Amino acid sequence: MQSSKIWKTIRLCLAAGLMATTSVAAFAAEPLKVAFVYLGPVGDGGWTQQHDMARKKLEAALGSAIKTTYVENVPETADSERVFRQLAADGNKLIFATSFGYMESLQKVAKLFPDVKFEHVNGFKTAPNISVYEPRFEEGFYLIGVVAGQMTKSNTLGFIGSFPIPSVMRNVDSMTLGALSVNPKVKMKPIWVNTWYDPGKERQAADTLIAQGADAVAQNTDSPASIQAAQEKGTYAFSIDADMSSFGKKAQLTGSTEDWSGYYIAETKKVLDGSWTGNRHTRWGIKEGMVVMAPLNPDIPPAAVKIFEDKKAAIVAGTLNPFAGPIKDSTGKEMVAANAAMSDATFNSLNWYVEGVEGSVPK
Amino acid sequence: MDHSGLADLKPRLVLTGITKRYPSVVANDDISLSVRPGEIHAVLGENGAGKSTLMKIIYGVTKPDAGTIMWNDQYETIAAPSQARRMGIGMVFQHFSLFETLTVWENIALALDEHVPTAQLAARITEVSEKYGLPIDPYRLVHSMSVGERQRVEIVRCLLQEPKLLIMDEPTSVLTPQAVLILFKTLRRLASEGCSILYISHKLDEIRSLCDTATVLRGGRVSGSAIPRNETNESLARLMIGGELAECHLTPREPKEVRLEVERLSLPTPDPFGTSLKDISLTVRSGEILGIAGVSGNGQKELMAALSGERLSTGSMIKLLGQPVGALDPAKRRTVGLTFVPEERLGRGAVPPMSLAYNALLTGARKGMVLNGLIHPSVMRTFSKTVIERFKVKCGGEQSVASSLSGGNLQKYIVGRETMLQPKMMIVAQPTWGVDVGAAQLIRQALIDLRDQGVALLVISEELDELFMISDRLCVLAAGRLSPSVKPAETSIEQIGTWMSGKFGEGENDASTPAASYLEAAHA
Amino acid sequence: MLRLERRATPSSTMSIASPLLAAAGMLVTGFLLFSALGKDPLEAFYLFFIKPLSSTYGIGELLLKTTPLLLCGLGLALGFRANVWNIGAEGQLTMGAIAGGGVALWFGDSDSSFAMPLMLLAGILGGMAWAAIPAFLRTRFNTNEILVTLMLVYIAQLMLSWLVHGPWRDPQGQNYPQSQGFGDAETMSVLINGTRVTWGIVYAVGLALIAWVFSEKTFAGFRMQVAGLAPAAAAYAGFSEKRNIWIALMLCGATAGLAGICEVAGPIGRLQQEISPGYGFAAIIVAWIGRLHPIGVVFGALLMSLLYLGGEAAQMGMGLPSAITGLFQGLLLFYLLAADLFIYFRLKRVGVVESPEPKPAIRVEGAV
Amino acid sequence: MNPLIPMIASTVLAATPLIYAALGETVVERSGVLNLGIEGMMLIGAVAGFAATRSSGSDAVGFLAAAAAGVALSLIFGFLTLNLQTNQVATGLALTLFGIGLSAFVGHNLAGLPVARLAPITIPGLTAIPVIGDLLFHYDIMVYLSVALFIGVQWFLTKSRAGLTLRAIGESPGVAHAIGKPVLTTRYLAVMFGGATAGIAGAYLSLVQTPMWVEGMSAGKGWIALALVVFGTWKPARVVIGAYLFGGVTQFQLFAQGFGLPIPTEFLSMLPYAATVVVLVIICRDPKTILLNQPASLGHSFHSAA
Repeated sequence: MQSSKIWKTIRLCLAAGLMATTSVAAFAAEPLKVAFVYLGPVGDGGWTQQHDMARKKLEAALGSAIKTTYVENVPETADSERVFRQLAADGNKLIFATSFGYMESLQKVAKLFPDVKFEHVNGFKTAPNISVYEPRFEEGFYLIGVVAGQMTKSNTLGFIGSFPIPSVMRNVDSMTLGALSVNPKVKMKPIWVNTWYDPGKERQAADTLIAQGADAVAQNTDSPASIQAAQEKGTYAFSIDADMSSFGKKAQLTGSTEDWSGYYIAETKKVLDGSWTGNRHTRWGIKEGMVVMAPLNPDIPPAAVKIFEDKKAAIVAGTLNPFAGPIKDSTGKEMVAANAAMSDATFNSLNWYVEGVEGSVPK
Repeated sequence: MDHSGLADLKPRLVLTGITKRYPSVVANDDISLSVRPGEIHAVLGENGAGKSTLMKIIYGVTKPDAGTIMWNDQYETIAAPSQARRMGIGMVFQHFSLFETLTVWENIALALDEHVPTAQLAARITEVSEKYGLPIDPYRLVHSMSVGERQRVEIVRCLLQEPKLLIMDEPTSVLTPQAVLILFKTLRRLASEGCSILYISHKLDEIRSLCDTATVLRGGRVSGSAIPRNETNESLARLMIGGELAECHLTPREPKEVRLEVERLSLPTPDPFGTSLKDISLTVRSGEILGIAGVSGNGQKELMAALSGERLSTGSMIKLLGQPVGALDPAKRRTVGLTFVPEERLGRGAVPPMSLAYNALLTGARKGMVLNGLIHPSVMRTFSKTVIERFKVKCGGEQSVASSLSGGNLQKYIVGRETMLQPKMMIVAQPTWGVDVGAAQLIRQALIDLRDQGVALLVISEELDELFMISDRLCVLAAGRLSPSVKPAETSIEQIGTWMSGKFGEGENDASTPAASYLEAAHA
Repeated sequence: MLRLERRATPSSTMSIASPLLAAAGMLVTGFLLFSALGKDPLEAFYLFFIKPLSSTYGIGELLLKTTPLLLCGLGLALGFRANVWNIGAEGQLTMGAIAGGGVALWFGDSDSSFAMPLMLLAGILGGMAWAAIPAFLRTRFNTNEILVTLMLVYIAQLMLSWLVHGPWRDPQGQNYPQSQGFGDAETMSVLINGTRVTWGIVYAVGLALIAWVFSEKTFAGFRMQVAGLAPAAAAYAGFSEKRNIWIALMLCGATAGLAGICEVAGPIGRLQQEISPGYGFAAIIVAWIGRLHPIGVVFGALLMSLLYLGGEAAQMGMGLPSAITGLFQGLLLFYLLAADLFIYFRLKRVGVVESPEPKPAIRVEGAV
Repeated sequence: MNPLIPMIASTVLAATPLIYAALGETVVERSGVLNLGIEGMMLIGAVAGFAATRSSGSDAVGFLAAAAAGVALSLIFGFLTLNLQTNQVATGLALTLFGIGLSAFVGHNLAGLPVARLAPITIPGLTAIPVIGDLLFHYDIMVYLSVALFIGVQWFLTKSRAGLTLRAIGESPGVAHAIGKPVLTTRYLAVMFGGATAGIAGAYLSLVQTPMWVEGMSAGKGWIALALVVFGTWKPARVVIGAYLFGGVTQFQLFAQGFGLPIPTEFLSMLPYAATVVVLVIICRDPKTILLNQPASLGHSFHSAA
């Protein structure tokens, strides 16, 4: 066909042009180009901001050896594939994809650019040039539960969930388990807002939970709205992703935040010295410094702080696993036997509430 | 009444060299006139002569491109109606300037430049309206009032401001002949109190009966001035149209079979401001013209919609060529043999931004302009060209857009289009509204020609003269009810007037006074 | 002083020139904006308008993004011509994706050759079904379609969210909110090797041609246009208003639904929470830039698509905020609306009329 | 604490921005102009109010800036539709799309920053009354001002002379022009008023409800406000009632979840939108309701020949 001929010609010309530019690039001592793809804006005060802070730390740590780029507001639609591709074509050799929903596009682009290394957060599909990394959020939420369980007066905790997916379900459950470990009377009320980031909705959900008696509310959504709500109502809240105490000094008891810089620096160094490999699944927690507890509120009594610190030390030492049995689900059925740990399969597809959580999981 | 003293008084209003141009037309070209206190001054001219534009300039609605206005010996720039009102100029518009969803007092309050408390205003409205024999209830909603009552509101609104000059723009088109007499009485009383009146009309009888002086406009220019009482209709008409007033004549014919039969049609209106049709019966036969008289707003639109199919009815209340058509939409009724010309030309009878050729397609699709769902442009254009030629439509060819045509030419095109669709039955609403005399004449003749070819015609019109001229039979639509029909020769303006106020069914009136002498008698 | 004067006949020169005028206005504004931000405007323009087109892949991406914009834009343009203000193409797109995606999931990994035609059909029907709701409510209950179509966007998106979180969640997907990936037979084949552009663009361009024939050459298209330009004339001619509303909404439902299934069966390859970055809304601008004319819409869709890609390129290349794309699109529409004025009006110089009298009697004011 | 009280309190909070936006649009539509750009003006108001309050520390400055920003945007709409007589529906849509883009652009560096929430005012003696104090006297000043706005708009439309003129213009601009009413000026003022209230409504989101600036944070509330005007058949009192009902529906879905109703959350989230559709159907079902209440010239351009 005529049109295919034209395409061929165009492709040939372009290929020639590309060859010319890449061959020049190959001989120059170029810094390693590292790209970051963000779901939200860099100033979201939470998830994306933490990644971008780590990116800046990475630049500071490795200096002229690398050059970083970021693209913000990349939707999880067909558009993400083009962004990855464009970044790869632009000569980025290491690309961090910081949202779960990029998984499929990464799979496709990674095949086309075998010499580019991809790092994907929270995903479960790897490849020879894709590795996956994930924080042990459940450790942070378990400790949040420990604080919440001791500080609640109404014995009612709240949780604002984004979507009832396993990685979020783990947080509701581990927080509940943490709270129960110090206060067997607590009940947990979750509300699902079907969004990762909608301060208006999160705020309304927080107000609702507080109105229903929850005086310590944690969240798995990204905005500080619930901390603002708690600050005004005189109840407690916990930050996520970043330290949000500027939104509510009295209200924020602690929080589960991430520091990605350690991982980013380590992985980038591996690429630089050639030791980077794909097909890895890295889970880092408090011990490795990827999960960092936000500063404790000075209003927490010393006795409670002591229990918190002990549990934290046990987690770091590996003697405390939030999901150690026995665990019953909210209907009372035993899901993890005593003295056993939760299986990987259950852990990876967790979709039930532990005992102590009210209501049923939205289907 | 004796107005001989008028000549001694200083003019109240003097216009000199007023000119107003619009993109396609010069509406007023170097017009001058003067009006004295207490004078009833006619501004006479056919449709499109520039009367309304001139009045709007005096009232401050429109700004002239050139010319001066002198009021009580002072040059004035009338920038806005509020200024005109402050100067003492009041205006009653042809198409009322009333807000239907508001009450009478609200409407009047809007036109007042100072704030008057509601109760006080209502009292003044009642007082003034009774003084001049125009009773109205200040708390009524305007949309619940008849057209005649609405005109009273307009007049009372002006009178409340004690005007020195009252402009009346075609005031009688909305009145029954009897109501016209009452209006004239009111106007004469006002004039006797020293108020000047500018009376705009194209009705020669009225002007001869009411006015002291007349300025005649033609094509935007002053074509002459006269003392109407000293003139005849013919002499005034020569000034107005520059020729003889042509008459149409019906040759007597025996109507043949029934084409349209309406039996006891009752139809409530969905429009909260509309008129419901009540128990309407009529028949129209091949080769006859049935005229339906009546003041607009008495159910004309609703009757038109019911007959055309724009509003559907149930049962067999409407039969076209013997076939019940109540449930058929306009397109289907057309295939039975009906065509119709609506009163609203731009926007209903024609699509304003479309070319004349496409406007032929609007109703002429079945004349070979559409084949297998595809438009056949050449057929459409040929059809359109033929209409333009046969009906002498002045335009830039079939590709010119409908909105670029003058009212008269567009009406010729629409009537021509509907005629060329070879109807068995044709309904025409207000065939010559706002149409110049030449076009009106052509259109009336076209309707008569159709009748002579055996088509049945139903003509709804406000113009009594026109209906008397072209109807085989005549009836009146009043408040949604239809009077019995009579032959024009066997009735009188009085009887039709009585009917127009809704009084029919009681004793037949056999007095037959010709239209002109009716007003003459009133004047005497 | 200048004043507006209505033209006797609309200017056909201006109706072609006005989109160009609008684009020029947008460029000038962009130039000022980039300069104000301290960025080199020429580099920004290069990144915005040239770079995305400088590779086969880039052109493929342009066409890929043009597909849903063009499909939705076509449907909207036909509706807007007929005075039917459907602004919920996004919802119809989502429903098309749900219906077509549902069929794909039903086929699973089957390599049946019926799969793709049935998916496309289901997508079209899904969009039509969603558009039928406002059509029914408007014709039966007189309910404003602007608000209803918009509300249905939110409902459709929540419906999709529920499906991928619940019933249609991939059993092997560790409970993540997405469906199974579609099989090979359930994925549209790529049109140009090395790109992602699918047969969807061919359907879209083909539909644009059909839409052009429909709106310009058929009596049905004429009827819809009359209804848009002069509703009373349509009633007078006996063109049913209800039929017109139904046709307008069904056409848009069909094209938007097709856009939805082309998106999920094309570059996405599965159902997931988010499938469109607002194509249905951007298509409103597309329809307008295209002068509500099917062929114009093709160019409108290409331009809008380029603005998206350009915005991305400018972000990657110069660190310009991504919001600039939305800003440009809004500006373009404003400029276009303003430029359209000159189709119907012309500017005329008006001088002050000299009065023969020593005291100026009438002063003519400028444009009111 | 009675669980109803916080529910009512959050209903009031959810309804307040809708009241501002919808009352403004009521005035705009009563003048015969249909401005579909509320969503865009709200977003601009939200970002302007947020930025101004952050830099000045004063909520009053924030709300004034939001009103000014809303007016500025409405002037673009006014110029296009009133002077250039563009299609009002299309221009309104353009305004919304433009507002979304512009606010995101302007607010790019403001996302995620904190601002002190506008505090509820305490009225000595009244706020402390149990139940009634919590129910009626525990809101921020903007809630009370929204009530004042309602009274003002109600008085303006039904009692004032200027309001009569505005209604008359909405009914028939041609007639109003003929008797010398300033059609263009009145409509401009109405459009600007609508812009100001939409701006304030937006600032209420970013300074009170959330309080934070987030791209696209109005999330369809501008469209809901438009629906409320129809729901209220262009009458301020009914518009306000509609806003509270709607606020109640949005709160109900969260409370229902908190009580553990076994309905998928997506379906509860659909409630407000589905309710809007149902309400519109009920109101519009009888065409006479619309014909009698809708300003006759709504959405039509007016061009005086002079």
